Amino acid sequence: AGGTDDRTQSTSGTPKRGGRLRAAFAGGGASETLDPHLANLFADVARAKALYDKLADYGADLSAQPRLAEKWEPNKTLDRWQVTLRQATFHDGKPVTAKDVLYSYRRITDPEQAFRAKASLEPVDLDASRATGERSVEFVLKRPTAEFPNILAAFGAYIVPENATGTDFDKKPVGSGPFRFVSFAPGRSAVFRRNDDYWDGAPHLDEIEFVVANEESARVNALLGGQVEYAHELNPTTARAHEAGGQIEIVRLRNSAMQAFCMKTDRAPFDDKRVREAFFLIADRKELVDGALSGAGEIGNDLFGKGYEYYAADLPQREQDLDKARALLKKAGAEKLKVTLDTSAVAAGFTEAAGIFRDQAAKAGVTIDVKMGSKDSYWSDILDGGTLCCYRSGAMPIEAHLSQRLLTDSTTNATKWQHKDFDALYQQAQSTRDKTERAAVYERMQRRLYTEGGFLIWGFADWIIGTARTVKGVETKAPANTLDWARFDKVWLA
Amino acid sequence: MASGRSFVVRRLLLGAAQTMAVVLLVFALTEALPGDAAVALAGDQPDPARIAAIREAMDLDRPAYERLADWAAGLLHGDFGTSLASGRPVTQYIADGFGPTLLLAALTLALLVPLGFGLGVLAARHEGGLVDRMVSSVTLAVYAVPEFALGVLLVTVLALKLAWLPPTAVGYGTDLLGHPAALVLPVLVLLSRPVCSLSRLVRAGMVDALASPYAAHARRYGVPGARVRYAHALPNALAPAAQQLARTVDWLLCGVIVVEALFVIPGLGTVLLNAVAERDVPVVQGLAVVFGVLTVLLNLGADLVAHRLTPRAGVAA
Amino acid sequence: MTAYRRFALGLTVVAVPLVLALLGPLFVGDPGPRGVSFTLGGGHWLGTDFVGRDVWHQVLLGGRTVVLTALAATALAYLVAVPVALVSALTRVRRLEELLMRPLDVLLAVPSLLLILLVASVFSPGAAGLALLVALVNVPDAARIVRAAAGEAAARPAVEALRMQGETWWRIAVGYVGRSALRTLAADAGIRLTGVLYLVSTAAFLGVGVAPDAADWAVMVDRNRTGLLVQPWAVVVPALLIVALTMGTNLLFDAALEKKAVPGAKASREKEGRRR
Amino acid sequence: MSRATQAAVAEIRGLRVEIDGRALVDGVHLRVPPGKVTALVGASGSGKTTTGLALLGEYPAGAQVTGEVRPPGDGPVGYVPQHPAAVLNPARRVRALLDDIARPQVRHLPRAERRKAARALVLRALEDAQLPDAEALLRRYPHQLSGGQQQRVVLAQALLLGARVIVADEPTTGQDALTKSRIVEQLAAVAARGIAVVLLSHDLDVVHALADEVLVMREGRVVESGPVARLWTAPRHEWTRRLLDEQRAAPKDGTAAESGRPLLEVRELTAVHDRTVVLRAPHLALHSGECVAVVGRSGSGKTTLARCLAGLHGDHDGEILLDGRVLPRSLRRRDRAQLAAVQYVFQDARAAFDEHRPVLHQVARTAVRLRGTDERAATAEALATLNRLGLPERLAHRRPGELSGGELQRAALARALLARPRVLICDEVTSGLDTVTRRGILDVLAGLVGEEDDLSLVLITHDLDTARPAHRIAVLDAGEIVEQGSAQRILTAPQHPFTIALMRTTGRLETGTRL
Ligand SMILES: Nc1ncnc2c1ncn2[C@@H]1O[C@H](COP(=O)(O)OP(=O)(O)OP(=O)(O)O)[C@@H](O)[C@H]1O
Ligand SMILES: Nc1ncnc2c1ncn2[C@@H]1O[C@H](COP(=O)(O)OP(=O)(O)OP(=O)(O)O)[C@@H](O)[C@H]1O
Ligand SMILES: [Mg+2]
Ligand SMILES: [Mg+2]
Repeated sequence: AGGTDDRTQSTSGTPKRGGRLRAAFAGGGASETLDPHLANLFADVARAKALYDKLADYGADLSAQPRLAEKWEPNKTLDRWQVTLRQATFHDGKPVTAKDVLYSYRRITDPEQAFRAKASLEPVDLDASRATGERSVEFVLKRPTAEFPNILAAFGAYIVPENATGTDFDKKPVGSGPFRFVSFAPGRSAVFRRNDDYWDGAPHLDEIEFVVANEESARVNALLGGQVEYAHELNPTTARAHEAGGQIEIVRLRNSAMQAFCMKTDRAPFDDKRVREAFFLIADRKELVDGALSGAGEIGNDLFGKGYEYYAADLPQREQDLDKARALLKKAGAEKLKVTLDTSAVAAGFTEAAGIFRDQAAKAGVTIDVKMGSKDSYWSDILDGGTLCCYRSGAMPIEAHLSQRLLTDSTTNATKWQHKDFDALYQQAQSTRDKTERAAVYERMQRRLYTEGGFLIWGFADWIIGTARTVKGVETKAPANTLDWARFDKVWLA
Repeated sequence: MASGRSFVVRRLLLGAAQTMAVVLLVFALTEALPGDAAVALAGDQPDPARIAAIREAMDLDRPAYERLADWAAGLLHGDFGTSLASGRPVTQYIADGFGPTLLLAALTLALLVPLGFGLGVLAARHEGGLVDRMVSSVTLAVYAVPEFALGVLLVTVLALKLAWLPPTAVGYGTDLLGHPAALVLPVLVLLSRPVCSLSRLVRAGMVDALASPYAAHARRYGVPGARVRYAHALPNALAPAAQQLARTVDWLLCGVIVVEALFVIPGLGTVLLNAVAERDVPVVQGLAVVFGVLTVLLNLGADLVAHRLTPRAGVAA
Repeated sequence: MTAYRRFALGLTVVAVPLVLALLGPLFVGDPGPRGVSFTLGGGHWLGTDFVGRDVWHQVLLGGRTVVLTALAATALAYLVAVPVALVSALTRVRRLEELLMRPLDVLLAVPSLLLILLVASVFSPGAAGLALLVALVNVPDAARIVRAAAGEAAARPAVEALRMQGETWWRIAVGYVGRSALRTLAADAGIRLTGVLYLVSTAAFLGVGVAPDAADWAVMVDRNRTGLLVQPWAVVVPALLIVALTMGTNLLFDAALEKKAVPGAKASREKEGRRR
Repeated sequence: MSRATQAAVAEIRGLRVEIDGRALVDGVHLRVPPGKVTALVGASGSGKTTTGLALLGEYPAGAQVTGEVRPPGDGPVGYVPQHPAAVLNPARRVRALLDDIARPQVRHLPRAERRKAARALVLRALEDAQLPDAEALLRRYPHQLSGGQQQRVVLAQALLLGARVIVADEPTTGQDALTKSRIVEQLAAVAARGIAVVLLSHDLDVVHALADEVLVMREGRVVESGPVARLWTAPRHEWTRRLLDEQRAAPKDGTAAESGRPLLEVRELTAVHDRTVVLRAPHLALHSGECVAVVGRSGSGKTTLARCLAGLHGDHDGEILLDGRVLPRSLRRRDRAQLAAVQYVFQDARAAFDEHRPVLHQVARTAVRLRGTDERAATAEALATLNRLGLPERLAHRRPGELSGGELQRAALARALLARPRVLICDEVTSGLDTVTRRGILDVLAGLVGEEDDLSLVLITHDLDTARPAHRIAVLDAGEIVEQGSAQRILTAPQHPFTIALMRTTGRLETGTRL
C-alpha cells in the first residue's frame, strides 16, 4: 500500500541536479560493445539510449513518439515519408543532419553486416531515399506502410554520426544522447557524463554508471547494500520480499513481457484448429501466472499487446474449460493426445510454465512431455522444429508483432501461421490512412487469431525494477523496450 | 634424483599431448553443441537470413577443420585468435579474467591449506572422540549446503544485516585488491567446500599414519606431538590430499562460476560461461589451452608429491 | 554395546532423510491445487515452492531419486575408478599406467559444464543416462585419489609376498591394496556422494535426467533458491535433509572404520588396561 | 651383592597380560637396575616382547593388564623393536629420522651451534651403532637399507636418545658376528655409563657376553632367574638347561656337495640399486637336493641375491637358470610352475604378511594358487605344516599382528613350503628363534632336503652355526662372492681373510669373553 504512494511521489517533486547513479544490469560479458547497432541485450539498449537517439521511440502504449524526428508526413499512397529532424547536436558539437540519418540507416542495412534492425528497415528503399535538406529526409518505401513511424522507433535503429565505424564505438563513441562517454570496460562497467547540450533538456544526474551483474541476487544485494541505486530485472519473489520492507523501491512495469505457448499450426496435431482451441481451453491462466510468474503479471487472452494501441480489448476473456476441451479433442480424434513441449532456461518462468501446463493438460487427458532444450540456441531451434514450445516476447507494437511473426514471409513465424487472406488484411491495414479504419482491420486480424491462432498467450509479466529510495523520477508506466524504460535523463537523486 | 628428472620430462612431453587432446576435445564438444555463434548472437530474433549473414561475416561457413587448423597455426605463433562475438583478441579476454581469478584462488588457497590440514589432523588425533565428531559434522554440514545458499546466507547476515562487508564486488572491476573487504565473503564461500574435502582426506590418511608403529616410535622418543603429526605422520597421509588439493586449485582457477556470479567478480569462470553461451569458439579454445596446461601442471605437481612420499614405489617388484 | 554407541550419532542423523526418502512416497497424499509460488500458509505447512506446489508434498516425494541416483552414480564412478587406479598402482609398466591415467587427466581439464551441456542437447538421457554421465565426470577425480592412496600399499613387501604366492590380481589389488586404502576411499566417496547430488540437480536444470521441476531434494534446493528470502522452507528443508544424509553417511563410515584401539598410543591403552 | 639395595629404574611386579582370557605373560617380576644389563631369554612366543613393551607402558590392543608396572619415570625409554622396519618412517630419510631425536639434546646450546652439534651427535650414534659410511646412509630412505642396517639405524636412534633405560628386543638378529661383537661392546659401554639395559634375546652368546642378570621365560612365565654366571654354569630349571644344551651341541656338519647338472644356476649376475652395483656373482650353482648357505656381513648383498633369484629384484644383469632354462627376470612373468619352483622367505616376516587376514588363510593360499589344491585340503596341509614348525592351531587362526616375531617367521616359512618348492630361499629364517626352536626348524629343513629329493635350499644367514649343516657355503663380502666351497672346508680351513675374520669372531663370542 505504501508502495503506491511512494511511487507517485517518485515521479513528482522537484528534480535535484547532481550525483552519480549506478545502475546494475544483466550483461553480455567481455564481448559487450557500445556499437548501438549491435545492441542486443537490455544492458546494451540502456547504454545505447544514454549515448544515442533514434528518430522516434515507443510510448507507453507502443505508439511511435517523435524523438530526433520532429515530425513525419506521408504522401497519399503512404509510400513516401517526409521526415523533419529537430535541431540537435552530437557530443562533438556537430549538428545531427539528414546525412547522419541516412548513413546510420545504410550502415544498419549493410548487406555485409547482420545488424538486428536490418529486418525492421527492410520496407525502406534507402537507395531511393535522400536528404532533401540539412534536416529533412525523404524516405522512399518499397510498399505502402501506414505504420512507418514504428520503423523509425525500431529496436537498434540509432542515429550515429556520419562515417562512424566499428572501432570508434568502443574507444570514443559519439552520439546525440543525454550522456557523453567517459569510460567503458566490457562486461564490467560503463561510465557516462551529463550532456549539458542535450536537446531534450540536460539530465539531472552528473554521471551514470552502468555495471554488469548477471545474477539477479547479486543485483538485489548490491542494491540493498548501497552499491548501486538501480537494479534492472528482478524476480517477482524478490519484489515481494522487499515491497513492504521499505528499504528499496520496487517498480513494476506492467505488460512488459508476453508469455505464451506456441503451437505449430502447420503440423499435427495443431494443424487441426479444434485441437488448438482445446489447448486454449486447457490453460488455467491464473494458475500459470501465479505459479510461473509468482503472481507478478496479468493473465492473457491469447492476443498480443494487452494495453497497447490497437489491442482488441473487447474479446471475452477465455477461461479454462476442460470438458469442452476434451470434447473438442474427441471430435478432432485426438483423445489420449501426446505432445512434446519444448522449453529451456532461456527466459524466466519458462520451465515453470511448462511444468504447470503439463499438469493442467493431464487433467484433459493430454500427455505433455516437457523437453529441456539448450538455452543458447533455443529460439532458432523452436523456429522450425517441434510442435509446441514456450514463447515470450518483449513489448513491440501490435503491427510489428503481426508483421514479424504472422505473415507468410515473416522472418520469425514460430506458429507457422501462413494464410494468404491474413497477409492481405495486413497489407490492407498498411495502406489504410485513416486510423480508425486501420484499427478495424487490426481488430479483424486479432479476432481470427483469438479463435484459431497458434499463440496460446496466457499472461503478461511485469518487468520489475528496484531502486534506492533516493532515486526519483523513474517512470512506472513504461513497458520494457519503450522510451521511458531504462531512461536516466529524467531521473534524479533526492 | 635423475629418475625424478626424467619422470618430469616425460610427463611434460605427455602434457603437451594432453593439452592438445584437451583442445581437440573442447573444440569437438563446442562444435557438437547445437547452434553456433551466429545462432547465439541472433538470440530471440532467429531470422534465418540474418543468421546466414552473421555466419558468413564470422567465417563460420568454412569447414570446422579449416577453422581449427587456422587457429592452431596462429597458436604456434603465440596468437590465440580473436573473439567471434566482439572481434577483440582472445588473449585480452584471458588476461582480464585471470587477475581476479588468480587473486581469489591465491587467497583461498592461503587459508585452505592450513585450515584443511589443521582440521584434518585435529580430527584424526581425536578419532571417534567429540572433537572429531564436531569437526567432521560441521565441515560436512557446510559442505552439503550448496554454495549459492551459503553465499546468500553470508551476504544477508554479514553484509546486509550487520553491514560489516560489502555484499558484492560490483563496480570494482579488476581492481579487487583495492577493495579487500569485498573479497572476504567470496573467499569464505570458496573455502566452504574444499575445507571439508581436504580435511576429510587428511583425516583418513592421518588416522592410519598416527596409528602406525613409526609414529608411536617417534612419540616414544619424545618427539613433540606437533612434530610427530606434521613431520612424521602427515607425509604418509599426504598423497591423496595433494591430489585433492590439485583438483581444488584447478577448480579455483577455472570453475568458480557460482561465486563469480554471486559476487560479481569477472573471472575466468564467467568468461568461460559467456563464451560457451555465445559459442565463441576461439575464446573457448583459448581457455581450453589455459585449462589444459594448468591441469597438466597441477597433476604433475600432485604426482610428484605422491612420488616423493612413496619412495618405495619405484623399487617394488 | 560400545559398537552400538559408536554408530548411534551417525544412525540418528541419517535416519530422518533415509526414512523420508524410502517411505515418503508411500505416505504422500493428493498434491492438491497449486498456489501462488513462494507463499506460506493456505494449508501448505511448509509453504509453496517455485511453481506453487506444496513443499511438504515435494519433500516426501523427493528423496528416492536423490538417494538412488546419487548412490548409483557414485558406485558407478568407483566401479571404474578403483580398478583403473589399482591397475596403475600395481603395474610396473610405466606405459600402461600412463595409458590409463593420462587420458583421464584430459577429461579433468575439459570443463564439465561443456560435457553436460553437450550430453544434454545431443542425447536426452533419462535417469540412468544421468547416473552414467555424472559417474563419468567423477571417474578421473576418484581414480587419481585412489591411485594416490594405493601407491604406498602397492609397494609394500606384503604385495611382493602375495605375488610370490601366485595370488590373483583381484585378491592383491582389492583384497590387500584396496583394503589398505579403504579409509581414504570411504572419505572420498562420502564427500563425492554429496557433490554428485548437486551435480544431478545442475544437470536437471540443463535438461539431463530428471525434469527441471522434479520432486528431488537437490533440484528443490537449486530451483527454489530465488525464493530463499521469502519462503525459506522450500530450500531449507531439503537442504537440511541433504546435510543430514551427507553427515550421517560419513559419520557411519567413520564409525565403521574406527580403529578399535591405537597401537602405540599409550594413553588409550593404559585406560583400557585399567578399565578391565 | 649390592644389587638388591640398588634402586631400580623400572620395575614390574606380578604382571599378567591377558587377551581373550588367555595369558600372554603371567606373574612376571622384573627389576631394572641402572648400569646393569638385564636379559630375558626364552622360547619364541614365551612373552619376552610383551614384557619388554610393558616396561614402556605399552600393551597389545585389547589386552587386560593386572599387576604392577612402574615404568621408568621421567624421560623417554630407548627401544629397539624386534621388527625395526616397522618403526622407520617410509617417507623420511634416515637423516630426518635421526635429526628429530638429536634436536632436543642440543636445545641448551645457542641457536647457531645447534645444527652442528646435532650433526655431530648423529654421526657419533651411527658410528656407535656400527654404521660406517654415514654420509651415504643419511641420504637414504629406510627401504634402501638392508635388514641389518635398518636394525642398526634403530639402535642408533636408541643410543642417540640418551635415555636412562634401553629396551633392546633382539638387537642383533640381523647382524653378522663381526658387527654383533661390536654392538655387544657398545651395549656394554652403555651399561657402564649407568644406563639400564633390558636385553630380550635368544642369542645366548650375546646374553652370556653382556648380561648381568638373566630371566628365563617359558609360556609367559619366568621359570628361572639369576646372575648370568650362575645360570650358565648351574641352570636349575630343566628348560634353561635345554636352551643351553642346544646351543652347545655342535650341529651336524653337512655332507659333501653332489655333482651333475645344477638345478639353479646364476651366471654373471650383477645387481644394481640406484645405479650402484651392490652385488656381483659371476657364478653360483645349486644342485638338486643340496643346501647352499650364503654367508656374509650385514649389507653385503645377501638379500639382494635372494631377491634376484626370486624375481623380486629386476634391476640386474646376467642370467638365472632353472633346470638349464632361463628364468624370467620378474616374478610377474614367471608362470605358476616357476613361481612354485623358486620360493623365497622374506627377511622381515612381519612386513611380508597381510595384516588383515588370519595367518592360516594366507599360508594355505600358496597351495591353492600354486598347486591347485582345493581350499579345504590346503587348509589342512597348512595346519599340518605349521604344526610341524611348532605353531599350534590356535595361533594359526590369528592375524599376523597377534603373533610373536619368531612365530611369524615360522609362519612365513610354512607359507613358502606349501608351494612344495624345488628351490627354497630362506632369508634369515632362524634369526628370530631360540636355540631349541631353531634346531627344530633346521632339522625340519634338513629333513625336507634329505627325504624329498627335489628340495634344495639356499640358506641366507650371517650365523656360521646356522650355515654349518649346509653342503656348501658361499661367502659374500661387499657384494662380491669371495669364497665358495664345501661347508666343511670353509668352516675348517677358510682361505679368504674375510672368512677367517668371520670365523674368529664367532668363536670369540661363543666363549663368552667380554672384550
Ligand atoms: N596382540 C596379540 N594378541 C594375541 N596374542 C598375542 C598378541 N601379541 C602376542 N601374542 C601372543 O603372546 C605370546 C607372547 O608373545 P611375545 O611377542 O611376547 O613373544 P616373544 O617372547 O617376544 O617371542 P619371539 O621370540 O618369537 O619374538 C605369543 O604366543 C603370541 O602369539
Ligand atoms: N633400494 C636400495 N637403494 C640403494 N641401496 C640399497 C637398496 N637396497 C639395499 N641397498 C644396499 O645394498 C646393499 C645390499 O643390501 P642387502 O639387503 O642385499 O644386504 P644383506 O646382505 O641382505 O644385509 P642384511 O644381512 O643386513 O640383511 C646394502 O649396502 C644396502 O644398503
Ligand atoms: Mg619377540
Ligand atoms: Mg638381508
